[in-house]
Parts: sequence; C-alpha cells; structure tokens
Amino acid sequence: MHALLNSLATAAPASGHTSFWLPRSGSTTAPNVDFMFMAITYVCYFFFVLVVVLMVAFVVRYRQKGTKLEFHEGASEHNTPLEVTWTVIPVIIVVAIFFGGFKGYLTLATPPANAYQIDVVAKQWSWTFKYPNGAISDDLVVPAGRPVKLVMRSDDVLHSLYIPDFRVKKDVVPARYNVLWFQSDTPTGKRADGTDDFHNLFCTEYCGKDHSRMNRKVIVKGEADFAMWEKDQAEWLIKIPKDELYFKAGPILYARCSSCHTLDGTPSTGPSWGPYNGLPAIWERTEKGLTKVNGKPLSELIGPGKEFEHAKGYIANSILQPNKHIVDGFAPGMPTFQGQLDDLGIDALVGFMQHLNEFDSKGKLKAAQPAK
Amino acid sequence: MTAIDSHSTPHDDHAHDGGHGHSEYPFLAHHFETPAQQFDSGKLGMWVFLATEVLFFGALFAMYTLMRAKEPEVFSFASNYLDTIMGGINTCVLILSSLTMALAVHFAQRSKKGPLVVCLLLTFLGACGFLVIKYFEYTHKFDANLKWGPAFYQPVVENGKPLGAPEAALVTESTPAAATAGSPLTVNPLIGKPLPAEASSIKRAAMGPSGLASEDAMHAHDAHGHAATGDHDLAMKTHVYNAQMPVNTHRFFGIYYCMTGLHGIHVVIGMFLIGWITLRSIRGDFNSKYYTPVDLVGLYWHIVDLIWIFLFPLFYLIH
Amino acid sequence: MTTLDATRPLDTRPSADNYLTHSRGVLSWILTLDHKRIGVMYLVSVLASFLLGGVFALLVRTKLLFPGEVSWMSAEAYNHFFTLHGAVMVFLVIIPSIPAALGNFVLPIMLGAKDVAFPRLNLASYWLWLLGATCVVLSLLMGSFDTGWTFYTPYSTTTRFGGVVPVVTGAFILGFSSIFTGMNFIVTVHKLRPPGMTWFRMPLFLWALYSTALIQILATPVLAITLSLLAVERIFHIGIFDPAWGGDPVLFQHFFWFYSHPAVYIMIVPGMGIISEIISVHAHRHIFGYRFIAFSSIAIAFFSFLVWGHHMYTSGQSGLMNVVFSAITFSVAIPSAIKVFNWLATLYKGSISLTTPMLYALAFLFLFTIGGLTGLYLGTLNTDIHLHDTYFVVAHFHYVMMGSALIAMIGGMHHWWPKMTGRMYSEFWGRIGCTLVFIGFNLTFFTQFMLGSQGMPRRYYSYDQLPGMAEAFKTYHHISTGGSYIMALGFVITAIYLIHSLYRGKPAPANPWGGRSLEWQCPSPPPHDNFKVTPRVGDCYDFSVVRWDEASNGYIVDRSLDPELNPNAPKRKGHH
Amino acid sequence: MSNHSHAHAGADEHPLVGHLVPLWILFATATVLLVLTIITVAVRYVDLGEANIYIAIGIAGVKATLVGLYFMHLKWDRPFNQLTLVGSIAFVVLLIWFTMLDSKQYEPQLIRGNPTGVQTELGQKAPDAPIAKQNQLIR
Ligand code: HEA
Ligand code: HEA
Ligand code: HEC
Ligand code: CUA
Ligand SMILES: [Cu+2]
Repeated sequence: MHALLNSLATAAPASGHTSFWLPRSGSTTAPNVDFMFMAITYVCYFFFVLVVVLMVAFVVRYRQKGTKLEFHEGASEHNTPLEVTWTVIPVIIVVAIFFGGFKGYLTLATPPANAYQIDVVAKQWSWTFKYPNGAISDDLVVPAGRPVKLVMRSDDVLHSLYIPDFRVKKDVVPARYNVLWFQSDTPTGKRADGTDDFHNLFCTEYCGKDHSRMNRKVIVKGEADFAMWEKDQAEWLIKIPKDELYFKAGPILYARCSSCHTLDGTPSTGPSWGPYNGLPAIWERTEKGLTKVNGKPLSELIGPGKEFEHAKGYIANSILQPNKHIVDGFAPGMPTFQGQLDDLGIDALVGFMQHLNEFDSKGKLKAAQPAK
Repeated sequence: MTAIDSHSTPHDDHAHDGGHGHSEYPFLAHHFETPAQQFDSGKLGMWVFLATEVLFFGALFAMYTLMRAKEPEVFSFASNYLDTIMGGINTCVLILSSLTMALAVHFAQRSKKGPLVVCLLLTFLGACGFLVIKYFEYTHKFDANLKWGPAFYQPVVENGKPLGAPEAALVTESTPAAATAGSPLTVNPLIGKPLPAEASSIKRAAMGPSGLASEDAMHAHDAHGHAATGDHDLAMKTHVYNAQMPVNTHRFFGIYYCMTGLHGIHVVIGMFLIGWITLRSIRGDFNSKYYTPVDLVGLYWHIVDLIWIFLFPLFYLIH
Repeated sequence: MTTLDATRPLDTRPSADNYLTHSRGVLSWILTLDHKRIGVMYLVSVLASFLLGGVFALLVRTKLLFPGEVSWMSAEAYNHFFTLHGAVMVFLVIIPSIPAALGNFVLPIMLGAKDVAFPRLNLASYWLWLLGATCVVLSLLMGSFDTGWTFYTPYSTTTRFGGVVPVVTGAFILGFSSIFTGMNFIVTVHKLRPPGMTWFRMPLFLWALYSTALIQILATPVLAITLSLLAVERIFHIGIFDPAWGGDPVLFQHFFWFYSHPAVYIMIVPGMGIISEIISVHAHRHIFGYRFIAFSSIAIAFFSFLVWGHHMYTSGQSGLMNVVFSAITFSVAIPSAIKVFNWLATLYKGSISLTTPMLYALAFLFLFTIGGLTGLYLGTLNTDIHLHDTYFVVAHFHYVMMGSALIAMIGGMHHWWPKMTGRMYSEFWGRIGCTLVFIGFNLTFFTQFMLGSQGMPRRYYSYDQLPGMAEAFKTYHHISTGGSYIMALGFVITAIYLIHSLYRGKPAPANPWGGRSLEWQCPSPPPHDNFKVTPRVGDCYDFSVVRWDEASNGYIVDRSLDPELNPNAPKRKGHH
Repeated sequence: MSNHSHAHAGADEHPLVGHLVPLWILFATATVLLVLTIITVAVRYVDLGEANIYIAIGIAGVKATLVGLYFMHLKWDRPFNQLTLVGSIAFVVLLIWFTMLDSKQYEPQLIRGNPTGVQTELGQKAPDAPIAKQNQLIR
C-alpha cells in the first residue's frame, strides 16, 4: 500500500504533470507529504461514503408516508458498546494520522547540517535571494541534489514563502529569522515547447495590495550549471568600470557591514567608520595610523617594510582576517569575508571609505553623480 | 453592571405574574419564583461576569509575563522609575475601601441603614483617593516624558535645551563586551534551542543601547540616578540619554499605562456603581430581605482590588 | 406553584394575545425585555448582515472569474471586499446567529421558563450588537480596512486604511454583546429550570447552547483585550505586536487564535444542537445516545481551548508547540465524530418526514462530514505545511461555517419559523431553495479543495501570473463562481417565500412537525410569558406520545400516554 | 465585636438569603492584608535575587485568596461560583503557559537591538542619544 501510494504520488515526472489532487512533487520531502495526503484522503473517502450511504439508506427505508408516525421494533435509545466502538476507532485512526504527520514534520523542520544557505529578504512586494558568494537574484536558483536552507527575514510586514511543488512553506516575519529547507534532485530544464521550466514560488501570507503579485520562479540547476550561474551572478562587479566601483558597488556592499559599522560615529558592534571617540573617519585614521590595535597605534604596523605597505593592506586584512588585529575597546566579533569579497569588492569598499563624505549616514550617495 | 441586577422590572410586567404571590416580595422580578432563586441567579451572573474580567485582565498578564521573560533587564531598569511608596499607599487605600465595601454588605444584610450608607461613602472616598494618587503618579511621569511609544524617546526640553544631552558623551566609553553576529542559524528550528557552541554570547541582561553595556548596568544606573547626580528627578528626565537604558524600555511604560489605565477605568466604573447604590441605600431600598445590588457591586469592587493586588508587585516591586 | 394536571395536553389554542401582538409600536420592540422579541430582532439583523456579507462574497467571486486585472475592481478594492466579507460573516452573522437569534427565542421556552435570567442584560446585548454593527459601518466611512478578518500585525498596525480602529472597536463591542448572551444562558440554564427539568432532561440544543456560552465567556474577553491592544498599538505604538516598536507579531497570533479557534466552535456547537433537535423531531425517533451527545458538546468546548496553535504551524511558532497543538487538535475531532454517528443512528428506524428543516439537516450531515474530515488534513503537521493559507483552507472553513453552521441555522430557522411567526411557509419552495443552495454550495467550494491542494494561495486578487497553473485554476474558479450564483439564487428564493409566508402563509398549528419538547406545547406564536402555568416536563425525546390531530391540522402531545406524567399510562414496548 | 455572628437581635438581623460574615472576620482580613502589603514593600528593599519575584507573587497570591475567601464570601458560597473563579484563572494560566512555552523556544531567532521605529524616532528627536543597531545578518 505504502509503495503503491508512494508511486502514485511521485510518478509524475518533473515536467509539469500534476495529479488530480496535488501538483507535481519536486523535492525529496514531497513524497512523504503526498503519502500522508493520500492516506488521509482514503480515510476521508471511507468515512464520507459510510456516512452518506447510511444516511441515504435510512432516509429511503424509513421514510414516513402521510402524517401518521410509525414506530419500529428495536429502535433503541442508546447502546454503549456501539458508542464505545465508534469512539475508539476514530481515536486509533487520528493517532495514526498524527504520528504520520509528526514524522514527516520532523524531517521538514530539521535542516541538514551541510545545507547550502541562501538568505532571503522579503518586503512589500518583492523577494531578494542572497547567495553565500555574494550573488543576489530575484528568482530563486538552487543547486540540484543538495539540501538548501533559506534563512528568511522580512523588512516590513508578514510574508510567507511557499513552493507548492516542494510542499514547503514558512512565514517570513519581521524582527526575526525563520528557516526553511528543501532538497530538489531534478533540474528544472526545459519544457516541451522549449521554454525554461521552473517551479512556482508564492507569497502566502496576506501582505497588502500586491500580495498576489509577489510570486517568483524557482529554478533548479545541475551541480555544474549552478556553480557557473552562481559565479556569473556574483561577478557583477567586474562589469562596473574601475573608477565607478566605489559609488556603484560600495553602497551595495556596505549593506553587509552596516549591521556592525555605522557611518555617523554611533557606537555599534564594530567601530564606526565615521569619526568616533575623538578619532577621525576610518580612512583618515588608518592612513595616519591613529587607530590603536592590540594596544599599539597602527603607525607601527603600516609603512614601508612593516606588516602592511599601505593603509589599504590593513583594511583588506581586517576584512579577510578580522581577528588578527583587534581594535582597542572592541571584542573579536567580526566574521571573515574571505570567499565572499574578492579584490574588486574590497576595492569598492575601500573607495567607499575614502569618499565617505559623499554618502549620507545610511550609505546612500548624496548627489546624483559623485564629484569627479 | 446595572443590567445584571435582575431586580425591578419596569412598566407593566407585573401585570402578568399569574398566580405568584410576589406582593410579599416587591423586589422579585416576574420571571423568578423565589427570592433565593433571584439572589442565586444574580450572584452566579456576577461570578460569570467576573470570570470574563479575569480573562480580560488575564490576557494582559500574559503579555506582561512574556515581555518580562524576553527582556528582564527592561523591567528591572524601568521599575526603578515607579514610586513604590505611592503604589504602596494606593494598595492600602484599595484594601481599606474593600473592607468598607465588605462592611457595607454586612450592614445591608442586617438592615442597618446608617452604617451601610457610611460604609458606602467611605468606599467611594477610597476610590477617589486611589484615583487622586494615581493622577499624581501619572503627571509626574508625564513631566519626565516617561510615556509610551515614540513620546518616550522625546528628550525633555527645559529652557529650550534638551536635558541630559551632555551625558551622552560618556556613553560611548562603556566597555564593549564580546558579541557575535547573533547568528540565528545556530538554532535548531524544531526545538528552537540554540545549539550550545554557537549560541549568542551577549549576556542579554547586559544589552544596553550601545548593544554592549557592561554587565552591571543596573547598578551603574542606580549610581547614575541617585549617587552621581543626586537628583532622582533629573535621572528620570534624562532617560533618553542614559547609556544604561536597555533596548525597548518604552514597552514597559506602554504596558504600565495599559494595565493600570484599564484598572483605573474599572475604578471609575466602580465609582459610578457605588454612587448608584449609595443613593439607593439612602432611599432605603436595601434590607435583610433584599440587598443583592450591594452584594454584587461589592463583588465587583473586590475584583478590582484583587487585580490591583497583582498589578502592584508586578510593576512596582519586582526588579 | 401550581402545576396543571400533568396528563392533560397543555393549552395550545392560538390566542389573540401573543408575544407579537402583546404591545404595539416601534418602542415596544426596541425597548422590549421579552426574550422572544429580542430573538426576532436579532434574527432580522443577522439576516440583513448575511445579505450584506453575501453581496461582498459575490463581488469576490465575480472578480475571480477573471484571472488578471479588471478595470472595475482594483487589487486594493478586492482586499477590502474579502476582508469585509470575512469580518461581517464572522462577527455580525455567524457568531450571534444561532445563540442570540434562535437560542434567545427558544431557550427559555424549551426550558419551561418565563424568560432568561437577566432580561435587561439581554436587551443590552442586542443594543451592543447594533452599536458594534454601527462601528463596522463607520469604519467603512473612515477608509474601511483591508487586513483580512484575522487582523494580523504588523499589517493591521501599519495599513494606510483608517478603518481598522473603528472596526476593531466594533468587534470589541460585539464581543461584549456575545459575552452578555453567554452569561444569560449560563445563569438561565443553571437557575431557571422548573421542577422536573433536570440536566439530563434538557433538550440537546440547550446543552449545546450551554457549552457555547462557556466558550463565549472564557474566550471572548481575550479577543476584546487583544483587539484593544491592537488599536492602542496602532495609535500609540506601545510595542506589543508591532516589531517596529519591539513587539512580537506571533504573540498577536497566539492571542487572536486563543479566541478565534474556540470561536469556530461558538459557531458550530449550537448548530450541532439544532441538528440534534431537527433530526430527532423530523425522524420522530428518540435521539440516540443522549448522554454521549450532551457530553461531547462539553468536551468540544473544553478541548477547543487547547488547539489554537494549529493555525500557526508555519508562523514561526516553535516546533515543539506545533507538535503539541497538532496532537490536541485531533482530540477535538473525536466528539464531533461521536455526534455524527449518533445522528446517523437516530435516523435508523425512525419515521422520517422529508420536510425542509430535515433536508437542511441532511445537507448538514453531508457537508459537515466533508468539512470536518478536511480538518484532518489541516491538523496533520506536514500536510498543513502544504495546505496552509491556500484555498484548501478556504474550502474547509466554508464547509464548516457556511455548509454546517449556517445551514444548521437556516434549518433551525425553518424548524421554528411556524412557532416564531405563526405562519407556515411553502414546503415546495422550501425544498427547491434548499436543493439549490446545496448544489450551489458544493459547486462553489468543492472545487476550492482542488484549487488549494494544487497550490492556489488564498487572498489572491489575480492568478494570471502563475504560468502553468493559471489555466487549470481558471476552470476551477469558473465552476466556483457559477456555483455561488446558484447558491445566491437559492437564498433569494428562500428569502422570497419566507417573506411571502408572513403575509400569505397558512396559520401554523402549535406543533406542525410532531415535536415533543416544550416549545411545541405552547401556542404558535407563544404568548407573552410563554406558559400560563409552569409545565411538568417529560422525556423530551419520547415521541410515542405524539399523534396527529386532524382538528388542529398538526400534532399534539398526548401527555396522558406518558408513564412519567401519568402512572396509569399503558406500558409500551421498547421503552424504559 | 466578635460576638456579632451569634447575636440574633431580630428578624431584620438575618439576611433572607446569602451568608452573613461576622465583623471580626472582615476586620481581621483587612489587617492581615495591610500587614502583608507592608511586608511585601519591605522585601523589595532587600536584594534576594530571583527569590524576590517569587516572594512578591506569593504574597500577592495569599492576599488575593484572602480577598476571595472572606471579602467575596467565597468560603461560604456555592461550589459552582467557586469553580467559576478558579476555572477562569486556570484558563489564564493555560494562555500564559502555552504562549510562554512557545516564545521561549523561538527566542533565539529574534533580532535584537533598538527596533526600527525607535531608531527613527531617536535619530530625529535625540540625535545624540545612544542607539543599539539591530544585529542584522543579511542585507
Ligand atoms: C465552524 C467552524 C469550524 C469548525 C467546526 C472546524 C473544525 C475543525 N477544524 Fe477548522 N477552521 C475554521 C473553522 C472551523 N473548523 C476556520 C474559520 C479556519 C480558518 C481561519 C482562517 O485562517 O481564516 C479553520 C482552519 C483550520 C485549521 C488551520 C489551517 C491553516 O490555516 O493552516 C486547522 C488545522 O488544524 C483546522 C482543523 C479543524 C479540525 C481538526 C476540526 C474538527 O473539529 C473537525 C471534526 C469533524 C470531523 C472529523 C468530521 C466528522 C467525523 C466523522 C465523519 C467520523 C470520522 C472521523 C475520524 C476518523 C476522525 N481548521
Ligand atoms: C459564516 C461565514 C461565511 C459565509 C456564510 C461565507 C459565504 C461565502 N463565502 Fe466566504 N469567507 C468567510 C466566511 C464566510 N463566507 C471568511 C471568514 C473568509 C476569510 C476572509 C479572509 O481571508 O480574511 C471568507 C473568504 C471567502 C473567499 C476567499 C477570498 C480570498 O481568499 O481571496 C471566497 C472566495 O470564493 C468566499 C466566498 C464565499 C461565498 C461565495 C459565499 C456564499 O456562500 C455567500 C452566499 C450568500 C448570499 C449570496 C447572500 C444571499 C442572502 C440573501 C438573499 C438574504 C438571505 C435571507 C434569507 C435566507 C431569509 N469567501
Ligand atoms: C558581525 C559584525 C561585523 C560585521 C558584519 C562586519 N564587521 Fe568589521 N568589525 C567588527 C568588529 C567587532 C571589529 C573590531 C574588532 C576587530 O578589529 O576585528 C571590526 C573591525 C573592522 C575594521 C577595522 C576598523 C578600524 O577602525 O580599524 C574594518 C576595516 C572592518 N571591520 C571592515 C568591515 C567590512 C568591510 C565589513 C563588511 C564587508 C565588515 N567589517 C563587517 C564587526 C563586524
Ligand atoms: Cu508578501 Cu503576501
Ligand atoms: Cu482552529
């Protein structure tokens, strides 16, 4: 039975087939959900038919004709064994259903440790997906054959990420992170008519005007394809001319530092990039060697023949090996951005720091075009 | 509450009393058979209503518990701003007015009109006293902008200058403690427990507005508030610039006003009810045969007292 | 306390002085303390609101005929319409419908009491209802609201439409209206039962109303306070529910569902009570398993408080709580199952007349079985993850709210119509109306199960952007909308013949169906104070003493045949 | 005064229905309540750490019970009336218990720091006041 149901539920190939009840199943956890769904469906068929058939049969058989009441032999008022039976049988059935759902849910709720992590930000009415290598995309692109974990946050109201083909859904809640995972083994590939195939992604928590337009595609790519796509997507920096990097890419990259580094001198997890504590803004203080790290001023580290030839070297090192030198008054708390920021990214950030006065306190360019 | 009282059916209903000998009990409504049935009904009705009151406030207590569990530091910090002595006096006032209410019921049951009226008036006075004290408490806090939501973050302006701003310079001197990115990915979503090794290392009670205030922020506040400036009022007024003020302190005042405000509304309703039965008892409506309204208003008044008995320690005492 | 000779039939001759004619003028209605008049006023108001909610529903359905944008209804307008539809149907229609309208009318009569315990509180309840309804209308004028009937934060605290605060105030007031009804019923059932009417002598409808009252008392205050907090949060930003001020949106959901799950049983339990009455009366057969049905009402009331989290499986609620709530959710299904089987057993060996109320009761059995069973998919953890917030849920709750609770209410209305109005309606049109509603209903909502399990999210204005799915969805939506038109036709017919009966209907006998409980033993319409003399009660499900009476063109209860009332009565077989 | 309950001064001294609570019980209750209030305030000034909470709530519980039993006559009232109070409190406990259980579980997922509303407010109204940025992972 199990096997039969399983095959029923999973028989649909990833090419757009759907069964009467369910859409195609595209993830490793979907068959389990489908199995439970179909199992409950059969329970329902059974009880529904039972109730309706008995009802109709009794009505036909005991239909009263005219106004005279008929009294039948043996129409008892109660029957305790019978009552107990029809209490106990449903109890057994629901206990079984509960455990089925519980087992399936355990898998749904525990992302495997080796999952590939994608950060998701939802806002009215768009999705942003961010990949570990810095790539950003509007549609969700995932590697096939690998568990994928979505770490989701909302910028405004409640949203909910739902991929029917994967049978997964989770609300995206402001002021907290919610996690969702799935694994899809078959790349989406092409449809019969040559267009790209994909799974649908919906927002299922009502979020206002364009709630029904808050949907995207989910594209599953084979291992190699995905790696290529991810790299391409991340290399958007390359396409920006060198001298425009700092204002085109800087603010975007700064977004990833803003949680710890402010621009206006307010204290935060990390030292502000603006002037703080009597020190000038970051570029100036580094160049002049004013910052104290591990009790010593930077001037002892930067300069010809010293650890860093130039201020830029120190900053790059702070980004890639943040815990090597700890700024006085701060705890070693910065994560490394090794593998996430390449030279271009670091160039952009350093440029951003050099031109800090062209940006407002949120990291937005003040003027339409930077001063040349 | 008026409506609960099943007594006194207006207009023509008495005409349809059928065979009942209601004339013996002029207060008996037409649909009751005996005074006992009427009394029991009224009483049960009141208790059922009190049950809804318990759940009404219960949801607020639930909210309180959750907020406190999430941000204990807010509560220990902010409850210092409440005046324990005033709160304590108010508690006593309510207890005494509860006593006079209970006495009123007692005298009503014994048909003692004089003492009944006196007790009711005393109860009424107690209610007034409670509100007056509460009024002073509220205005005191309003002066210091200890309000809800955005208003809480408005610096108090005196002589055109925001109070306490200079102190802000001191703020950044606080020693930062270790902090991780607070990665939530370290959470096992099924059980929701942080996985031990990766759990956030920020001591939550130490989360000042700088995100990193030192662990004994609370004591520092006491020193700041009382020892350093020696002026409690100034400390109250400069809370916006207080580096030790934990994140989300405005929430404390938000629910403080919600809960004590709702309780205050109940006190006001109570005053109307007490006033009403005072008038009726002056008129001589109540005696040992019929005193249900006094009893029911009494029950209501006691539950108002009972709720305050919990509000008082939860806001003023626990720190 | 004289009681009439217990064996004589109670006096059921229609008299010129009944509760309708007792006094005249508008004031005599709106200031009345008579539970029957209050019930009737509630009924009229609830039906008017139902019409309003239905119009909103038809607008929603009509929009969904078209997959994409339509010029005559913007996305925002659509959001307003489904929100208004849900809010009106839930707060103005279904929660007060059975207890406050039908219950108010029937409860004291069934009990043998003169009135409810606190008549003035009862009137206050109705006035509060009116005030609450006014607030809802007011909110329409103040910009309306588009939050969904669930008012989830932080959308509801930030939406630019200003009707949120007034409507929330309205719901607060309606909550107290509902609480007052509940208080009244609890005290009436406890204290106003005449001699002989023991707890287990009460008609099952009263058990149902009593259980409902318990839920109303214990759950509604939490909604009231939650909605006040929502309003306060929206205006003053105190930081409870809105994360921008440090609040927790999931906490709002906990509070909301702490009320709103039990509330769904406020809707269905009295409906189940009506079904117990209709089925036993129209099958003229002692109800099967009285105690099981009575206790299952109480059990539902109790368990309903423990399962609210099943609406929050995907909300970010912790896994542990998900599991706990799922487990308890299934326990609620058991008492419902017990009831369904007992009703079936009551049909067995009955003497079934297929009157309009009975048709509605059978429709209820059919639809509630579907609605309830689909609750199992939603209670199950992993399937609900897939189905949550899709049309599957929409279909589920329409089957239980509209298909069960509302159908029960319409059935009950037909059942007691002759009693309330003193007129018979047209049986022929009654059956036509019921059939149309039944067919239309299934067309409308069964398709939504497929829509939902295929992945169509609810509260969607457009679905043309779902490549690969839009086509299939369109077909389902067309069938659904078509069905809703049929259903609307059914209701319009119903409204017409009911109104017609008020003017042209045949005078109703005291007991047109062959019922046994007390309300069938007083004249139609009942006199002002129900019973001249407090009647002795027998077994209200013993139909063997009921017989047809040619003279009155109705049934009469021959109390002299009841061994409990008359020791000399002939002993009968199959009776103990 | 303590004799009042036994003093049968005449028909008017008997309530027709309900229970007459002797005066001394009422006064005694009030005295105990006042004493408990003073104690609970006093304890506030002693730092007992965690224990402070439990003592304060415990004393409040005792006071509430006294009010219920004697002032509200529950001691002599019908069982069902007693049940309504106890039952309603039980449902409050249920609400608190389940929601607490849940919010404790998901607490580690919360984003901490000054929420956005506060940040904007502070930024505009009191620019020099300290702000705790939220520990945002992404963006
Ligand atoms: C009258 C109203 C009513 C009733 C009676 C019910 C009854 C039930 N409901 Fe429903 N429900 C709603 C109204 C109602 N519901 C509403 C309004 C919503 C959505 C709100 C919103 O989001 O807007 C909802 C949503 C809802 C959800 C959340 C879905 C989601 O949003 O993800 C869940 C999950 O568990 C659920 C479960 C149940 C269950 C298990 C029952 C059970 O009580 C059903 C019990 C009945 C039976 C089981 C059938 C009869 C029994 C037999 C024929 C015997 C055989 C039985 C067995 C073998 C068990 N309901
Ligand atoms: C009791 C509750 C109730 C009832 C009866 C109904 C009845 C109907 N509902 Fe309702 N519905 C809800 C409660 C209810 N609904 C809720 C709570 C929601 C969720 C809202 C949200 O998401 O926030 C919802 C949502 C909802 C949606 C989903 C919208 C969306 O998610 O985008 C749809 C779509 O088809 C719909 C359709 C209908 C239809 C066609 C009817 C029809 O059955 C209506 C038929 C009625 C009429 C046509 C009126 C005719 C009446 C008369 C002529 C007068 C009657 C007089 C006498 C009988 C005497 N409803
Ligand atoms: C989770 C917090 C966090 C994030 C995110 C973060 N940093 Fe840091 N950063 C710190 C901390 C803490 C310090 C101080 C300790 C140290 O020197 O390692 C620091 C120090 C630095 C310094 C040295 C500062 C000085 O004044 O000399 C630089 C440069 C820096 N970070 C750059 C970045 C860049 C660029 C990014 C984003 C791509 C970033 N940081 C993201 C926490 C963070
Ligand atoms: Cu986002 Cu709905
Ligand atoms: Cu529910």
